[in-house]
Amino acid sequence: MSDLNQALATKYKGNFLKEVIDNVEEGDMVQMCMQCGVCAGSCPMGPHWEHTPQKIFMMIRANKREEVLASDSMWMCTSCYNCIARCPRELPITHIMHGLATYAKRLNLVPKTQPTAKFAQLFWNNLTSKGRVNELKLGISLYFMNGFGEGVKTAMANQKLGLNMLKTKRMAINEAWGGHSVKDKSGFHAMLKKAAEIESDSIEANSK
Amino acid sequence: MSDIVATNETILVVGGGISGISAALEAAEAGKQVILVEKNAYIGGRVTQLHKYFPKLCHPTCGMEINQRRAKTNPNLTILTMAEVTDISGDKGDYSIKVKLKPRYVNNNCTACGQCTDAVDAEFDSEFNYGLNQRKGAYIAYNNAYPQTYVLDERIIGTDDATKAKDACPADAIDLDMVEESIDLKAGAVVWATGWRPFDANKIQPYGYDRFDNVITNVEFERMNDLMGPTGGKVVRPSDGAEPKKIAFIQCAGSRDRNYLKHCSRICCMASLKQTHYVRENITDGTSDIYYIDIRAIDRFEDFYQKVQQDETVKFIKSKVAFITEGENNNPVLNGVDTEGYHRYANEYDMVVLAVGMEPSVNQSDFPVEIVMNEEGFIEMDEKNGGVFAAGCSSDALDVNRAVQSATASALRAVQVINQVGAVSPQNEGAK
Amino acid sequence: MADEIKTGAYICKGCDLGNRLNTDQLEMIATREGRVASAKSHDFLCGAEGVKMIQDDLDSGESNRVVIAACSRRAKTDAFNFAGVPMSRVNLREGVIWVRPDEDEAQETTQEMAEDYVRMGCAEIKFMSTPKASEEQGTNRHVLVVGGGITGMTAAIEAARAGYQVSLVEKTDALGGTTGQLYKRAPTRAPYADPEDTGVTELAQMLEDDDKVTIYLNSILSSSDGAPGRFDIEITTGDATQSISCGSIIQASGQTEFDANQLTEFSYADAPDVITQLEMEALAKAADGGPVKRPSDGKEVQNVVFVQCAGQRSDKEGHLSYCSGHCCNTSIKQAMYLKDNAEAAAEGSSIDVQTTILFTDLRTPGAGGEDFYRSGQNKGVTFRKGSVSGVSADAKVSFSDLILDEDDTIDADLVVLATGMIPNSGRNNEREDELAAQKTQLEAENKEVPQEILDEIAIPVESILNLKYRQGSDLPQLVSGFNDSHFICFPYETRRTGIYAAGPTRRPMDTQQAQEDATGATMKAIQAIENAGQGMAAHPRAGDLSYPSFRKEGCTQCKRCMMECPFGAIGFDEKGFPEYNEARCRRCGTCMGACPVRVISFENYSIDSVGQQIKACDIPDEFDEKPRLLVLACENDAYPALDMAAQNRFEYSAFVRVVPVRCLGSVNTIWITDALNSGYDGVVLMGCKKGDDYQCHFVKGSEMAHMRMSKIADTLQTLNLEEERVAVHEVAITDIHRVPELINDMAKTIDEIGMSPFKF
Amino acid sequence: MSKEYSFYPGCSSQSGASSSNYLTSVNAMCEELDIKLNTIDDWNCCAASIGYAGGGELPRVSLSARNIALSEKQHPEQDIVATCAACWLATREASERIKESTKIKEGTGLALKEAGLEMKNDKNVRHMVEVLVEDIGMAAITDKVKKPLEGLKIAGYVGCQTNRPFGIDGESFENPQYLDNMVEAVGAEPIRSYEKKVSCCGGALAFSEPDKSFNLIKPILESAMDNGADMIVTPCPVCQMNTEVYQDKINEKFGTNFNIPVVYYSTLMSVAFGRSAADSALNGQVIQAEKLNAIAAK
Repeated sequence: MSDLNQALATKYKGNFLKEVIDNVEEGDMVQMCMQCGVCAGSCPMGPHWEHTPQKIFMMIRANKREEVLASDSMWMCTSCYNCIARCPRELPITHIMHGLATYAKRLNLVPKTQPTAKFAQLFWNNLTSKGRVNELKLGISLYFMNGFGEGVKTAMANQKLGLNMLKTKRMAINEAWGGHSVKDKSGFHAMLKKAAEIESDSIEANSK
Repeated sequence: MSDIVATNETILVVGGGISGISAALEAAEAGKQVILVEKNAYIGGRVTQLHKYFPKLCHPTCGMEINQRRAKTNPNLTILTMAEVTDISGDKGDYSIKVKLKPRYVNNNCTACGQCTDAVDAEFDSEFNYGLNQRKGAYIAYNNAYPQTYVLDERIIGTDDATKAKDACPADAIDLDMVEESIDLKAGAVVWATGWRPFDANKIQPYGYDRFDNVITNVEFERMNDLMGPTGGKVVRPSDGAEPKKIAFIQCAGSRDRNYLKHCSRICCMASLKQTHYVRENITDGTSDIYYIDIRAIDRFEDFYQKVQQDETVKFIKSKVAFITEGENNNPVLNGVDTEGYHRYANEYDMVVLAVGMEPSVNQSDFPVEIVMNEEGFIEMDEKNGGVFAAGCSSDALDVNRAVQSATASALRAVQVINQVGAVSPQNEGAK
Repeated sequence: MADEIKTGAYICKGCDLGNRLNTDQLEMIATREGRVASAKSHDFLCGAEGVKMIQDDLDSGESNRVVIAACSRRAKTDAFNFAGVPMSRVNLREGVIWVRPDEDEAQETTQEMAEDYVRMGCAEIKFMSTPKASEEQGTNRHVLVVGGGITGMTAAIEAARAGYQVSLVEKTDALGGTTGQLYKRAPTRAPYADPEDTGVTELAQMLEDDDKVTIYLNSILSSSDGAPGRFDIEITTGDATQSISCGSIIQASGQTEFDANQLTEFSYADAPDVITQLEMEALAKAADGGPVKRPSDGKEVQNVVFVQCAGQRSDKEGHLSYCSGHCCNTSIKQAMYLKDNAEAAAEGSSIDVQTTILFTDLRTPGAGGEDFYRSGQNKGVTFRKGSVSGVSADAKVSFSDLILDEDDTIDADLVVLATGMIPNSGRNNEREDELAAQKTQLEAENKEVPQEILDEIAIPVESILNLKYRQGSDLPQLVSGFNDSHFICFPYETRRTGIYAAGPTRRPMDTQQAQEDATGATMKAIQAIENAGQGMAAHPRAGDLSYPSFRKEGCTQCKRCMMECPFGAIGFDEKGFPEYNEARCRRCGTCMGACPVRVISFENYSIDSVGQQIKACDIPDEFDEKPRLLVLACENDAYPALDMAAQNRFEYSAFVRVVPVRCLGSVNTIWITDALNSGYDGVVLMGCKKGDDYQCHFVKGSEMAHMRMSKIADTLQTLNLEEERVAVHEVAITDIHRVPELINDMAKTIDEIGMSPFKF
Repeated sequence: MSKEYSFYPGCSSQSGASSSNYLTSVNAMCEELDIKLNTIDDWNCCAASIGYAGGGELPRVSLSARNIALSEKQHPEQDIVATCAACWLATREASERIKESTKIKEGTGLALKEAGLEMKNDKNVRHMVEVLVEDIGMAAITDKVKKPLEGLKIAGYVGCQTNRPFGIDGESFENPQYLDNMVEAVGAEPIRSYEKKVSCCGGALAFSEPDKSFNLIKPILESAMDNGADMIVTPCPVCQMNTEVYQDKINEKFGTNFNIPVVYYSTLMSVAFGRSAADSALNGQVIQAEKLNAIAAK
């Protein structure tokens, strides 16, 4: 992975904008930003951003590759779409943030402790294993994503919540064994494998 | 109205704002026959609703007085008010035009004595003051309106007020039997100068113009500062009539925005810079904060911008305000991020002025003849337009000076057509 | 018919005049004192019947001049419109009853007010005759265009299209000017996405093919004299000079790129790869769609930085304070050259030229501007809000990024400076005179003349027009040396009638605007020709046929009229007698106001037409306690303001008598001294704003009046009258509340200092 | 004659999942309104808007592509309808992205082939509330009301993804009215000026960043209380979950004592249409909607 990062860094030396345009989901729209900052002001997680979206777009133009990809800002996105709705230049900011996050993840540059990055990965693993989310397993893995000790604490802390969900049949213990699934699992997995391949191949290609 | 003489050597000017008047006068003063068609009951258009012009801070009425005098004394110019062009057919050099004349219910006998106004009771929102106050059902739009002839609001026709007005008139000027008529004109060329309208601020939802009393538009702010305006020149908060101290201006309210108007309206930056002068002149300890993307004080306007920058009562924040909420005492709170270094703000103000931009008045679908427009709705210069020439803000978002410049140019284009079809033309006479 | 003066006075009883005033009394005054042939009242004078009454009298010859005693001269102009008949409008409505309370105790003074105005109208009409154009005018449908750039070429073709002959004078050996040096220009039509051809070649061809157009290359305007309709022009080509005549002139002398050598911080002088926008155009032309090569070593550029506002929008010594308007679009356009060329060269491979535009405010207004900006971004041009601190000799650009709030550098291989434009506006005669005056002043005082004055005098500027006018060789300049109009509503207002500036010499602008501007200026140029042909004045007294003439026997050849004329209309003959050049004249009357011996007059506006009004007023003696105040109000702003005050029924003193004047500049001090001598207690002058932001429609009129009135103090002393008895005010047309106050203030002052002793 | 749609229920509505109660009430509501939902057989997860870390753009789009392809195969003539905001958004976005980008179109095509599927992408992807607003209409809803929810003051919490970026029936993003109209249609009193109606609850970040999210959820509850709401109604499972089940924790964190029921519009309707508490999934409320229980019991 990190050698892919190396390769891309060298390939696009001094032109991170181009790298983003070529490799990041809807990255070509980054250049359309006119730095009005309406996205920054519209984001509910605003106070927790180290770099606002508009600033990240500026950093991309300013070739701040490491800072951008290692930033945990884009992991703050709640996908509320306020930024997209208000952007005067119609930048799909939410998607670009997701895209940057994915790209950073692919290049292994995500801050180790970024909780959303971890959770998002758990979520993906969970849904892809059987084609449908298994909330119980997801919940448990979430509790334990920062290790067993942490997990037990979190689990205890959320005990009441869990019981509430069980009481109202909005959580089911039997999900722990088996649980919901698509029928055509092999087809489903083949599809995802293919899609993943196409994507990583094109990025590999761009790195050469 | 049958006494109007129009031939294929006549120039028709559509729209009696500053651009239309200028085009009409320039052509008429070059000896051409001109008919000016204006939708309102008076000529002058948007500029008559402005308090001052940038960058000289002089009064539009001043230039308008001169133009009115030029119009009064020029035998080549015919002005039709309350008139709208409904159809244009034919080609360059030979157009047939249909004009709809709305009834004014007041004839030329009117001496503008104003007794009808005193006589009627009904009141309606004043269009001239953007609904900031009410005017009577028999009225004249503003002091220096030309023609100096009153109008009866069609909504009072058939009511007691109509008869009251008629009875009150000493000049027998009120004719309640007037009806809408349509007349046919010939023209060799058409100057299209229907100008602009302020962008509808209700559409800019995050700014809550429709929800918050103390969020107003820049055109309303102009009226507030006019001594003869709806508030007698006092700047007041709509919510409680109090004088605001802390005022914010939001630039590009609807402009440069794919959700509203794609184009930059050009004038709004200078308009807000100008309005900071109003704040300083009319409000003791008033302050102005301007939220902007780029300050477009182009060419010599830059000097004006630099002067305002030196004014300690004016602050500039590079930020498109994200959204407005309402705080204590109906104070608008502006939320956003100052992008010069990332400073998040939630700033409370007494009043907010939205610098709304210009939208062309006439769109493609209601246009009476085939015309080439760009996607912003402005008329492009194009052979396909034949003898129809756009002037002023029908052609682009322009300030007054550029609008008149454009109007003068369009007048020439029209004159060229006339001189080509004309029986007696410079060509035929040749030069000395 | 004008031989025997038969004045008909017509008094209106409408609009409540009949109820508020004793109109029989007014009729009597018109006949007895005003000595009019006939005086009639009518219930509704502006109505068809009333107008017919007047017209019948005129037709039957019962009267050949009319006094209309009704409403303001600004009202009912369509009704009271008798072509060729001298007319005096007596303002009984806005001037009297609308500004007076409808109360019995006020009746007497209100009636006196009306009576005086009738007297004044009858007095004025005696000294009015129908203006007839002089013999001087000619029609010459021939437009001279100075400058063969895009502006001049456009003006020439537009004038020809309108059917006028054109002579086009260009000092270089080819048409095209600055635009001719461009590779392409910013788009002028939708979708405003790509640079477009300048069109210069086609335009030049069109001009050469047009038999109405004569082109003079390598030529200058070595002399121009005369007036609209009859300009005498000398065109010098090499050492040959030929004379032509033309009807009007368009000055399209264009602009010069700011001298980047002054920008030492950007190493322009010693860094070959730091260039100006115009030099970038040359590189692009050379590349002609291929990769652009940098000057130093011919290397294909990979990383280009554009520095906006270089030496512009700055108060630094020698820099331009203004914004040149086109540079943002120009840099976007030039960045596009590079992007498009690279694209073409590399068929979309990832080879790329990086282009960065460093700006503080990106100024791409209007529909086209914003589209073009987006298109630039879309093509991958990088925009950064930053202020550039310096450029090193090896093209390293140091700047602070205002968004990221940190310093940064770009190691560019080519740097383009957007340096902006300076107008080619010829000599600044006013400034030259100013400097010369300072110099002689200092020398007279045996003081040392400061170097900067000497330096400024030393800089030779070549004249564009070489006007032989007494008032200078070139068009007067506005701020920053532009030949612009001072008026927002009247962009083509010119202080030299029949001569119109267009293009960047008038205001910073790009090629599209320049072409629009040229078209507008052409409209004015042909209009000037048509007006001159009929002896009509140009804006703002458009159509006025009256023009100044003078009584030679009285003239002392003092040349004040020539010096004070704001429009350079007046010259003088070998004996030193004034020559008026009717077609240059704008009929403001400033000359009339200036003349110390009062020999200058217009057919319908003269020392007498006003002076006799002043004298005609009835001055009650001291013990009546009825002071008389004279107001001389500029008809352009002050008089309308008074009318509007009346519309709003704002009341003011009944002791005032208002006389409208064409411009405060036309006010001759004799009117003031006569008024004071004949017992007026106070005089108020109301004119337009003067100074840098002047509103005076005749440029210097208000200024002049203030100057003259500052000298009236001595007159007052000799009469030993208090200075307070004369007041001069700058009034705006919107001062609707203020004008009545100004009048009442004077009334109060008189109350305090007491009545004039000069009542007989 | 009943309206038919190809139905995409989504993971959270499955039995024993966090919004299974949503599906229960939707079914009751649809029966009353004569809406027939034909579930897409073998549908898969849409990856919501949090799946991005693991899956890239193409894998995520492919997930929705599969569902669309299945729908076309099974119900070729029918629009796809989702009840979950995230499902609707992800599927509609995928559908549009495939229309816009040939690169994505080709990619998903190849991927689908692996699962023996193909897609035409010619049907609309709609949210259940669109069906109610555009196809059924408020009048028709009011007609069906047997037990008007009189005396109930309800804050309509639209949230984010049912609103942005697509919006419902061209309504404004800042102050949409449709949810309030529904409340009115079933005889309850809407709070149209509810300040927080479109603000964000933190979405999936409630799991990964609970504290930050609680800061967002609190004002949503607060403003509903301040406006005197008896309960909150929402069209979105994540909104419902976040605003209801975390109230304890928020009380813990801020020392508040929120205890306000948060129900689905479908629950309101099925109660108003006279269906039982069970059919209306009132038993699915972690915080019991007592007032609704009472009405249902009548």
